[in-house]
Amino acid sequence: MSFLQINNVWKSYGQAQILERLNLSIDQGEFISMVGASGCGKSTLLKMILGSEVATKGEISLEGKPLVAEPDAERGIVFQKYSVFPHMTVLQNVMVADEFTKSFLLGRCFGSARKQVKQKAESFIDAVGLTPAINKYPHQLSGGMQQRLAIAQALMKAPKILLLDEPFGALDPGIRADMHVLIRDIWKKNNLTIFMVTHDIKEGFELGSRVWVFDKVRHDPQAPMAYGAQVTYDLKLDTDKTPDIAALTQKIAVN
Amino acid sequence: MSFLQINNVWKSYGQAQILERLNLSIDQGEFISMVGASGCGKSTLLKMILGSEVATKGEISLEGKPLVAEPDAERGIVFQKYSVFPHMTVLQNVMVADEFTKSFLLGRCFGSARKQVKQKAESFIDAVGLTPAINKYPHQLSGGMQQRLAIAQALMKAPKILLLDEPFGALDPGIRADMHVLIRDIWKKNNLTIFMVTHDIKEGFELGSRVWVFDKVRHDPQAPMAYGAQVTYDLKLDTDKTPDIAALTQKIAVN
Amino acid sequence: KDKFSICWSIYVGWMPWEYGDSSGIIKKWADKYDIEIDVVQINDYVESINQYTAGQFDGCSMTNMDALTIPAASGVDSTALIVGDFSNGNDGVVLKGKKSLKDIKNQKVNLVELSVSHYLLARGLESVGLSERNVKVVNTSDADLVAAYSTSGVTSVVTWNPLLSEITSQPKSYKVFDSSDIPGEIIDLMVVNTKTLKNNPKFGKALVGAWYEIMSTMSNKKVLTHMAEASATDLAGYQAQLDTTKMFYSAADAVSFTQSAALPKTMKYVAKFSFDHGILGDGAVDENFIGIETPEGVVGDKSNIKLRFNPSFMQMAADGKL
Amino acid sequence: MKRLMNIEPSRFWRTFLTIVPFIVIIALYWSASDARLAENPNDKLLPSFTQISSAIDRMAFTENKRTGEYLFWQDSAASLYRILLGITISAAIGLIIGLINGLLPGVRAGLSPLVTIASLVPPMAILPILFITFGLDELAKVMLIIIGTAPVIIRDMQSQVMQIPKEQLIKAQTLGASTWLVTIRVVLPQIMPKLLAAVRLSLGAAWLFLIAAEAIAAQEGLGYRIFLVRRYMAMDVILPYVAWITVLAFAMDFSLKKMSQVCFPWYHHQEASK
Amino acid sequence: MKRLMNIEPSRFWRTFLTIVPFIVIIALYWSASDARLAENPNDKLLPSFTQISSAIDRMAFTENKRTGEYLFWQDSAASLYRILLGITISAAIGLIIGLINGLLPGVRAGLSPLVTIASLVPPMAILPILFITFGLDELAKVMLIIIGTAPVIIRDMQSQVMQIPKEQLIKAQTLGASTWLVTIRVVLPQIMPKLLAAVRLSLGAAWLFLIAAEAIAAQEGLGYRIFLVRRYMAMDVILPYVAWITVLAFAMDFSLKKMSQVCFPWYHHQEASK
Ligand SMILES: Nc1ncnc2c1ncn2[C@@H]1O[C@H](COP(=O)(O)OP(=O)(O)OP(=O)(O)O)[C@@H](O)[C@H]1O
Ligand SMILES: Nc1ncnc2c1ncn2[C@@H]1O[C@H](COP(=O)(O)OP(=O)(O)OP(=O)(O)O)[C@@H](O)[C@H]1O
Ligand SMILES: [Mg+2]
Ligand SMILES: [Mg+2]
Repeated sequence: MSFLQINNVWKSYGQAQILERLNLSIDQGEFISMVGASGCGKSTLLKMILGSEVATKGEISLEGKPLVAEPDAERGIVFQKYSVFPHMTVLQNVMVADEFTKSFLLGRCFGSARKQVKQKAESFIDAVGLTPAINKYPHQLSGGMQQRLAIAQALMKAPKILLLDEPFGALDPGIRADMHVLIRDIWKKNNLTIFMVTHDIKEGFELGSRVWVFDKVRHDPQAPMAYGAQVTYDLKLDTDKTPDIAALTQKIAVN
Repeated sequence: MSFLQINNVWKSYGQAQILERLNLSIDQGEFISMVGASGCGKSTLLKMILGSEVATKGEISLEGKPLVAEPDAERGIVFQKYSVFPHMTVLQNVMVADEFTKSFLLGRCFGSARKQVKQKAESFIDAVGLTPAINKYPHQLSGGMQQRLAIAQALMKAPKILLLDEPFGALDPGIRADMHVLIRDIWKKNNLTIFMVTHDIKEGFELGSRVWVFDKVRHDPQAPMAYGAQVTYDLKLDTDKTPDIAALTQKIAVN
Repeated sequence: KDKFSICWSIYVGWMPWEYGDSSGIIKKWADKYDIEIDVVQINDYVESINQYTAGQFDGCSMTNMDALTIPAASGVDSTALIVGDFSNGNDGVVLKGKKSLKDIKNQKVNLVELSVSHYLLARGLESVGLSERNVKVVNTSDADLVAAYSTSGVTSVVTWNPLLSEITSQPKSYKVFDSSDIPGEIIDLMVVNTKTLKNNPKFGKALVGAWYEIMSTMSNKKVLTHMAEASATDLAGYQAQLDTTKMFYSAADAVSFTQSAALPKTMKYVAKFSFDHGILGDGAVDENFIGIETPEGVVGDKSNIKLRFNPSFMQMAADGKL
Repeated sequence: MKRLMNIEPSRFWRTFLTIVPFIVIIALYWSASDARLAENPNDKLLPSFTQISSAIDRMAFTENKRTGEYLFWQDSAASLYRILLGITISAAIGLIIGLINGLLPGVRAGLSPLVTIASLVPPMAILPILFITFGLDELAKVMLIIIGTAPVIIRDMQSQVMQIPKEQLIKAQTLGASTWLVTIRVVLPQIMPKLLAAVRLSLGAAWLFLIAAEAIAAQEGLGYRIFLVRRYMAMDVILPYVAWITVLAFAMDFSLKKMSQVCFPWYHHQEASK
Repeated sequence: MKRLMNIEPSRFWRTFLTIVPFIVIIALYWSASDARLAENPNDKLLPSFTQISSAIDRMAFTENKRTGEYLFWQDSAASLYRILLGITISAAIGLIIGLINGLLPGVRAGLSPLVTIASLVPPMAILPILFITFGLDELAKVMLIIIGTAPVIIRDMQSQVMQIPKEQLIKAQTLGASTWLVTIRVVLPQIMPKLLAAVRLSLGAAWLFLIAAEAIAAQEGLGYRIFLVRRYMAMDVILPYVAWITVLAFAMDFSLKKMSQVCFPWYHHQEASK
């Protein structure tokens, strides 16, 4: 039995068929990069794994059980934007992750419980390198630092799965490289299963242990929305052996 | 006599000294990349050349005459964002550049005048590769296409100087490369003098024929705003001989 | 000057102006004297007097008390050209569940403050040996008095018709004092600017002439129905209001009322009430500050006459000289 | 069970939930009205639906005997004319002064504080002054609407103009535009959808001032009629008039919204894709 | 010469330009008042500044002969109490219903259309109903303010809640938050500065309804006094009262602004750095 199982999943919005016939199984600890043209449904699949969207047909199961149909603490997420709380400092942003589950009524801890949460939060903030900015508000942070913060938040809940939707899409190239180091590190240390959508094919190959390429295999020129995308390439990358990215890129672009 | 002459220019905002003792002379046809830490005053210098800011001390002269102290058609500009008009299509955005000077009262041309302007606009739209999107509104364009549009607009006025303030800062890496090709091409073809601010040192060296590095040479820890930045490195690049960027970056970063 | 304008507001005694305007009687009389008279209805009574006082109109319908406290107190020399009627039960004090005026003691009384209702209340209290200190006056806009009365917090009101009959028709409502107890004290007038009248007697003649022609039609059911509808009620309702109004259908009656000795006495009361409530203005040192001229003599300061009861035009009508 | 915030009712349930409150309100009214009328058949406070519909018939579909007019339509026409005129003039003033204030720092220095203070003066309190200054004609009613709504629109327009990125204004100048051309070709078209939005926002205030003005000085109009019959507490007339005003207010709001979408598609697409 | 839009007046000129319009208005008033008073010394329409100041003295600093109170302060206290109470309750209602409506699709389906329609009903027109329901006392005045302002605040809050990026709400859920915790820890704090902004926007309407309510039935209050003395055209009292209301409106607006800046620094810095 695999860790996450996607069984004949279809997804449409109204008339528009977005995804069709997805059959994929994922093992624990994989790092899956998802690439493909804009609007082909990568984020949609991510949302279905997250639970904020429901498949029109088919089923996704986690460790043999059907997925909970709404977001929960088992699955962490980092969006391209807006995934931190603007009214909280870095420390509060991270602490709140534990406070949500520790205090049902107020969502705040006090006294020794607070101390404990704070310590834990500080260690995760340190892990993403935000200690110097611990008392700053998100708007005082650069884009990269905000994404680090979003990752630290997600790690607090020790999720089984981490979902990343173009997490580095809005960052400067220099900063992206740093973030790659960070996320790779976190993946290895926490034995996470990661799904990452990216527009940068190179990034996808660099980070992922497996790459999914999304594309439509059937086209109806009269009804462009009649068919959905599928995973046309499912490449398991041997991390020792760097693949010929340029050639692959070429190949994908032709599709 | 040089094309553009910056004579002992100082700039401060209130108590804060931003730039000091700038003495630079620029020849026609140079492509100057401006790099430096955030907030060191690169955009401020650009604005002084543009005419939307005035030097606190010193003078800038163009072809021997003092600069007109407000923006005019001699100096084109492309900002990182917001430099196209959201309520006009691509074609209208470019046509308006000529309509502004041809019709003082309405800012619109009709009949044969309009035809003429339209033809000219179409040729510039073609030059930046936007012909397929000619009737789209800016919000329907990607970031890169919007920047192409801003460049086409500026070119309509055949400016002597083109100012670029982080023109590619918000673009995806793949698109950046295309834009580099475009701007280099336009620079060569139009014999423009270009000033470009960038955060990406590599980009600066790749595109520029000359690189200015901004930094403060004097620091007063008690009064961090007492001193302004200067151009600490002024490198004329021989385009045939690629400089050792890595080494230079290192050198700049140390400062 | 041969263009004049007068304003009026909806009230049983002033509806004839509406009829005169829409039936063309006023135009007929204006044409006779070769002038133009514009008749304007104003929804809000106080606003109409303010407009007159500010000089926007040459004449306006109002009560004797308001003529004293608004135009006269503002230094606008005004003449009561036509004495149309006096209230004879048209204003009243109503108590909820109590049948005697004495029971009003310690109650909240809802009324339009500083209006004739307020005056009526003061006269009523006086008649049973109480004073305003024994009640609590709550200013309430006339348009909302009926609605206000149907709430439990409101136990006594003072108001005029048609509101009064609306209110007394509700169960357990008792009219304990009304203007028929002080006959001739609440007088409805057509007031015109003295200076304008002096310079243009034609204006006065045309208005008075028209008024008494309208009065002569008031026995006609059609005319009354017209007036009833213009005041948003029906013939029966309007008739009921007329019953509590002492209309001076004939000019001679109006003249003799104006010439009676009761008028200066009434105006003395009114001036005293107004002064006590501070509505004669800053300049007033006592209730005699403003002079009121009546055929029976001057009330108050003879050197500061601002309100004049002048029956000479009505006399002309009585004599058929118009 | 899903979290409450994640439960999206189906279309059927949504429609059902939308209708229920209205049905409840009507039912409540009905029973209250019945109860009062049973106690006192002449009660005017909560008329029955029969009484209301006969009042509607009387006002809207029967010629008035005295004037030969259909009062309801006459009132509607008078009020609509006033509010449309008032709000149009307000919008024009707001646009012009807002544009000038937002764009020209020199003028802004002089006018902006004045407008701010003017917008704080409660028009209701100066009603007496207004009537005396502007008389009692149509002008006064329209002026009250203008005075009540224009300062707010001016301030809104001014701040909207100042929110246009400076980059665009500079860009236009580098393309050779004069202040005038920047105004009419860059700023004006971008501000128009905001003007419509501002007008929509001030419609509520406009109705308020219209009703207040008609209550004091008018011979026809929806507000006039309500105040006239209010003296007799003719709720059978007031209730349909209030409902009608609500419908008109909704229709005006809706048509402004549609108009904006039709005239400025670029703006709405842009907002939607944000 | 520079383009008009590029001419920034210096600080001196800015101050000068700000003051000029006010001086002009005062001078115009002065001369008009003088002219009228020369003609008729008892004229009350445009009182002289001496008359106004003596009226202020009489109302604010002299014990009233009849009641032994200082009328001006009594009026101010009564009105301030009503408006503060009304707007506070409005804000509370707006916040709670807006939050629920914005966050829970199920409730929104039921309540949102009702609120939309309620916000379109002109409160002035249904005054009789209000009186009968709430009586004529303080409650009715406060209720009029609430009915006039709450629907707008509710709608604003609802749309503000719906504008919070869905990403944040989903993120909070992935961190284990329940609907309740999302509400109080994620949505509520972010919506508070918007609530203050909405309250500032509805202050104008609140003053309007307050004055209208006081004009209809009251024993004290700023609006009461204005409408009472209007009966004898005492403009010398009305004018300072209007000025005072303007000052109070400004002070309330200003303190809400400051309060927002002090309580929600993150919000204002974020807005400023946009
Ligand atoms: N809630 C929705 N309702 C209707 N259509 C939707 C919805 N969400 C997404 N879509 C449509 O589904 C398609 C796939 O969207 P999705 O966001 O998954 O694409 P994507 O692959 O992530 O694209 P991008 O790379 O641009 O993020 C798009 O055409 C989009 O317009
Ligand atoms: N109008 C202004 N008033 C006051 N200070 C200003 C103004 N414009 C810029 N500054 C300050 O001047 C300094 C230089 O700003 P400038 O925008 O030139 O920096 P920059 O080098 O372009 O930075 P970046 O790389 O972040 O764009 C900054 O500290 C900024 O805060
Ligand atoms: Mg996506
Ligand atoms: Mg910059």
